[in-house]
Amino acid sequence: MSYGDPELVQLLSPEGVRVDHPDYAFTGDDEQIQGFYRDMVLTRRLDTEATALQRQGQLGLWASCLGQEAAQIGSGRALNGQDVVFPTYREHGVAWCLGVDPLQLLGLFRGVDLGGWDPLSTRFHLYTIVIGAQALHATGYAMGIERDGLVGTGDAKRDAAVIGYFGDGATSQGDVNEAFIFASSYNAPIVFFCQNNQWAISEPIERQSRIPLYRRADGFGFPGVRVDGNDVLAVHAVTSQALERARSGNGPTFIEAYTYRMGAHTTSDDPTKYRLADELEHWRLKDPIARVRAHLTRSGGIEDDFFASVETEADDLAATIRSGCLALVDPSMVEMFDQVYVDQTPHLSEQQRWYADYSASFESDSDETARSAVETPGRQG
Amino acid sequence: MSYGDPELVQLLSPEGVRVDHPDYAFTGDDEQIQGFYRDMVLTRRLDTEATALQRQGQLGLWASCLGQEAAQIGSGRALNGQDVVFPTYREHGVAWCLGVDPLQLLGLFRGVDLGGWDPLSTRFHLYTIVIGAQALHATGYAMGIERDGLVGTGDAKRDAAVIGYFGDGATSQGDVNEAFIFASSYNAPIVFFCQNNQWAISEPIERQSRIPLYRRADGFGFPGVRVDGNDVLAVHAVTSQALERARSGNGPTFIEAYTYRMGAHTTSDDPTKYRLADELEHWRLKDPIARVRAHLTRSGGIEDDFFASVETEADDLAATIRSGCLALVDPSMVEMFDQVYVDQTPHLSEQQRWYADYSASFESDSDETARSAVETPGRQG
Amino acid sequence: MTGSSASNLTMARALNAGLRRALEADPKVVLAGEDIGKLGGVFRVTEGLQKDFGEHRVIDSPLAESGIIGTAVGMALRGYRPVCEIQFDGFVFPAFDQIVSQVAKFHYRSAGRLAMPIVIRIPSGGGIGAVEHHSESPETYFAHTPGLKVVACSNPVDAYWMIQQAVASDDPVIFFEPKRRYHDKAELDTSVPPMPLHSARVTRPGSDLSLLCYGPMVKTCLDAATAAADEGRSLEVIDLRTLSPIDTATVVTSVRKTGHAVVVHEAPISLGLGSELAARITEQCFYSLEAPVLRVGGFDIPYPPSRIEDEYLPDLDRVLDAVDRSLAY
Amino acid sequence: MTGSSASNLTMARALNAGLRRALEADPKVVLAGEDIGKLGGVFRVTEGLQKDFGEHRVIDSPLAESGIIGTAVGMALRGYRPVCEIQFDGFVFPAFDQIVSQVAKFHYRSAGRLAMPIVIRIPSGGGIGAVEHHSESPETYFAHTPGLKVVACSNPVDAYWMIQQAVASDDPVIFFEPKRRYHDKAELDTSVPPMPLHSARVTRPGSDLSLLCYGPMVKTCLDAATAAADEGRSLEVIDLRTLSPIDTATVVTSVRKTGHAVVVHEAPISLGLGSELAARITEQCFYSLEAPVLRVGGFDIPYPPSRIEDEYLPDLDRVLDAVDRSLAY
Ligand SMILES: Cc1ncc(C[n+]2csc(CCOP(=O)(O)OP(=O)(O)O)c2C)c(N)n1
Ligand SMILES: Cc1ncc(C[n+]2csc(CCOP(=O)(O)OP(=O)(O)O)c2C)c(N)n1
Ligand SMILES: [Mg+2]
Ligand SMILES: [Mg+2]
Repeated sequence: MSYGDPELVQLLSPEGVRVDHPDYAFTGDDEQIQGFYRDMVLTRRLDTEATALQRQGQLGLWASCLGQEAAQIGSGRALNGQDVVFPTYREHGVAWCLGVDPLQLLGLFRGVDLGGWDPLSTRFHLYTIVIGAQALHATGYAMGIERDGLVGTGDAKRDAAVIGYFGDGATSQGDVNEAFIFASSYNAPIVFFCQNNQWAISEPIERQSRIPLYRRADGFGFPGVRVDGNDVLAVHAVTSQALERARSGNGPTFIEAYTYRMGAHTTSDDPTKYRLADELEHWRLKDPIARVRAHLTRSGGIEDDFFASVETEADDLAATIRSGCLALVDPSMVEMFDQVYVDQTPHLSEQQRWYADYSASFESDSDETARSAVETPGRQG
Repeated sequence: MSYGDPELVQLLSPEGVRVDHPDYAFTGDDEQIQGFYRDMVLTRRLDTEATALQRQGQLGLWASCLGQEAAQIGSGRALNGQDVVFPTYREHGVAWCLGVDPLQLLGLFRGVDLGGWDPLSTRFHLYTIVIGAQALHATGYAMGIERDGLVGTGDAKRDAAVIGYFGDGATSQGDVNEAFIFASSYNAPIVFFCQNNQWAISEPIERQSRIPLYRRADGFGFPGVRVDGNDVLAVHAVTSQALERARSGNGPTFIEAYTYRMGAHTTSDDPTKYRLADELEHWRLKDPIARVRAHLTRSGGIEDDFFASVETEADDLAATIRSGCLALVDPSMVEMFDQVYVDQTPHLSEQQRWYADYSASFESDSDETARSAVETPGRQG
Repeated sequence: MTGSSASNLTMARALNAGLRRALEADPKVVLAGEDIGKLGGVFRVTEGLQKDFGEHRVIDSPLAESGIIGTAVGMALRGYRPVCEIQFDGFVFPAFDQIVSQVAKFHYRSAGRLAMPIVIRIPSGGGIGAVEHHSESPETYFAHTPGLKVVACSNPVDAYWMIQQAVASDDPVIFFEPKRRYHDKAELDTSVPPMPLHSARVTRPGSDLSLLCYGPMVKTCLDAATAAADEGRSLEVIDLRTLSPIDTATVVTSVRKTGHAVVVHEAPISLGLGSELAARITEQCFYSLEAPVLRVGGFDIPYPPSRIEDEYLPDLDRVLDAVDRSLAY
Repeated sequence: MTGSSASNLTMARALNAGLRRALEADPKVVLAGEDIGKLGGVFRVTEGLQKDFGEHRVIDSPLAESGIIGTAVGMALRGYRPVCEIQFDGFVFPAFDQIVSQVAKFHYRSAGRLAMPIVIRIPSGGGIGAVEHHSESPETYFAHTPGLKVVACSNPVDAYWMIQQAVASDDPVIFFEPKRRYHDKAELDTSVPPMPLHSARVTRPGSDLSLLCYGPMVKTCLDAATAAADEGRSLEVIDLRTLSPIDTATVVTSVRKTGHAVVVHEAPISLGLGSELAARITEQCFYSLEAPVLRVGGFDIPYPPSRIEDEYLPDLDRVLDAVDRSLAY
């Protein structure tokens, strides 16, 4: 699917030129576009910094969103104050839009917790690693909104929608297809936002679908649209319209954001095994940040130091992330027992007590130190 | 969706009048139509008889195919000598076409086995009760055919395809949708044959899809077609074409046979709880057998005693089924232990020995009869 | 259903009444499942509830178990308390991923921020002459999964209360209903307060041996105890009621007293609940045990064709055989 | 890889070599899974196999585990012998229905007519600092399911042979690979014939106590036995290797000799393999046991964040603590 494809909604060309589309328009002003630019730059810096921290052994893993910033910021900034997000593990840019502390994203990948932010106050739900599972959660949540009577009231401060993110690979999972069915059957206020970054680890999109993904929605009876996922204006316009459709009671929309995973799948992956450098080069020309910068530069009207100030902000963010990551506190094993149930069970209390006593015995009694310390030094730390 | 719908392929009207269709034609002769008639009448008799046997307590359950005879015979008779069938639990007419002994179908519902026929020699695989599971088996089998090089050879004696049956309700299962994805991704030689009988137990088709089901296939990149499922000629024509497409290497087709479940879901069900008698009346006018009979009568050229001879055959079949059912032999519990693994485990052999000894103790020792015989008379028999 | 009115109810009706109470008590309670609306469920447990509480609260679902549980997770996150029906035991497996990786873990993953007040009702077990996949006893799969609670009712009175307690639980509860006991009747006096959900009950006191059971096997074990009494043996029958957490204290007290224990369930013996009970009992009653804990269960083979299910399932004779063996040690 | 050539291999390479042999030996063997082709699997166990055997035999699948297993069932029915890779333990659950209701039951349902020669490879267990769902030990779910066979390798030599034996098995085999041992090395001498697949091995003989373990815990237990030897205690370490069927005879012989048993696994304790072993050992060694069978396992909580996984997982100290407790009885 090449650019210039009539099937692809685009409002800002790779060269930074605004183009028209019969059905979609970006109605914001340049200030908003500057905001998108800032969001994307900061997201990218967060991502770069996290990747570096993983290399330094400070994170167990990192899933980079490099190249997908426009898809994430364009959609994240289309959400209103009642909308709710169900992400995969890669939506760092969307998390950013919802005000999730980047350090909390790092916490998960460092292994100090399984998701440290508050999904209720941020309206950004936990990262979901089991591919596709969150599509059903998002749908159920949207069914709840509808049951709450918060769809189609006409009051913009009340109507709400859900956006559920997933990748191209995820579209093959039963759960995602069942989510389409439930959403369609109950006409749930939901936007399915698929970032087609062309790859599911090493598997190309062709393994999952032999037709453009956005057409999957046809089969389930709701609209599908393909948007240039590297065009923040188009993504914003398309997502805004889909969310509005959902909020006003017209049901689900499927958005395929056509983009590219510029990095490895995660820091554990080695994409040179399965894809060609050419492809990367090709997509580098479509960089989502460069095109906005080109547009802003060309259109003028921005403060002189705008780009520089965003750079400074990014440097500060990077510094905060670096120091903050190292300061993240390991959880307490003893306390984990308290988080399994709302109502603790006697059985777990007993295991907890046993473990507390057992581990205390190593600390209190200097004679009886861990025997493993002798055998496998360093593993206890 | 009413009849006369341009989306619906029909070649024989409910009144028994042959009609043309731009894309499909029935190319057989009246002899073949007489064969279909006979198949449908015998299938219906088998079905009626089984239902009666269930009422008499001879079967634990029966899933009637009443009203779906054309969908089953039309498709079953389109199969060639290499094609293979993966059914649900309701394809008694297809089983008939593949030469499965009706008594073996009854065996399953009586509870003497879990499928007594040989799926290899009949090319009719076991009934599958877990909704949708067999769609993946069918797809995998088709992938195997393709790996065997038996697709697109041009040799009609070698090329093969698979037909996988399921209901309208099943289209909501993840497995069925995953089957679409695998079949499409590997271009497997398969026909997905969905009998949309309007109901999944008490749930109307609208709960599963808000658009005509055949359009589901669009989203997965292969053709979908809706055929009048009560028109045996149209079903035969559409299925033949889809099978030929599969065999010649052009991949999957989805067929929605638009029909109606004239009976209860199973003998355990009470459809008066959830559907109106009107609906049944409406569909009775579209009876698949009546319309073929009308056509044959009108077109003439059949032997005088044709209808009578089919009736006689049906009576004979019914008698065979009645006596055969009562003669079905209960399985041996001791032998069940041998059928769990190809290579028996010591653990199971031991359980088997224990059970053999234990149960023998009741038979051999007249003093020590089962204590339960006193407590719960009759349950041991 | 208020005050001290007593009535004679089948288990199916008792569950229906309990669900009705739960729907009345909290507008956030919703039911979801296949055929639970107009039809009232294939066992009629939800009969009349959609009519009275509407389609928004008693939801007929598309035919997809993972979808039922996965959307229930989402509804729970929105503040609802979904009660999902799985039509038959054998059909819970398509939803297994959502149950073990999502329902069971959400509270923990969110460091305690989010709750998952979901009930998953599963008619289970055999004995009704059904076809394949309709007679399974999958409790081990859930009881082995941290984060879930698992209970099984054995009689109408418990059914009435336990379903309400399960709905009120802020933790997810897998709720097993012994389908072959749906039509058993009992007198329900709602003025008698229920036991806590996660407690076992000494249903019949005895001194010679502890018979541990739950769900459909409670009746079987009570019958066995009656028969044994004729032979001069005093069996203590414990209805476990809660399979996760297990009420180990009640079990241990009994076995310390009797010195003999037999566990009875329909599920396959290997890694059935009996294995965990045997392990725990042996750990905690080592010096009291006069015989190893014996297990009576389904054999380690898939459920057989229904004509011989009575041979597969533990019955009074198999229970008494194990009792004999234990006491002969 | 023929004759008596010996080489020093990691477990990942040994599995790769074993799979290669299996592909060479039988043209009906096919591999299927996510990323197993060009990438060679996320652990590189299938590296180079697609290049050498082609896309028709080493199949990169769409991202759908139920689809992978469900289509493997169909291919098996067509005469193939599929070897499926599940990328990580936590991702086997979407395929659970196909595994327990189809793979496990086909032979039985068909009254023995059809075979299901499928291997399902699952890299499992923790200890590699991974994120959620990447460190599970789901063996109970499978070992409780009649119709499946379940094995776990613990070292490269076993891995090499066991995978070939599993592929040659006409019964379905769930094949657990301890992912944190993928890089452990050992000398493989292919002239030394392997043990049968379904036998346990006395890896280290001893007289005071039987340590029962499998997969990743074998190394831990061997280390514990070494440490215990310094304290004058002789522990017999048994690598179970086969979890279903369990090689009860080897276990019972050992415990009758030592009178003490400790079972060690990463999976949660409740209804872990330890419960079944404890139950069986107590049944069969009642008069030899000097202490109850003790269990060391993961706690009954979901797997914790990786920074504290070492506290969750059984280690040498936890094993020795249980050994102390057992011997103190
Ligand atoms: C059920 C399940 N199976 C397998 C995996 C392993 N896995 C993690 S990410 C991934 C690829 C996902 O691809 P896609 O949906 O395109 O998302 P992307 O990573 O490209 O953003 C796989 C196979 C998983 N996390 N969950
Ligand atoms: C996984 C699963 N869930 C639920 C059931 C119970 N059940 C049996 S048939 C049926 C309805 C099937 O409807 P449909 O697919 O339309 O086929 P039909 O019975 O109408 O031929 C249901 C829900 C089942 N067998 N399997
Ligand atoms: Mg992707
Ligand atoms: Mg139907």
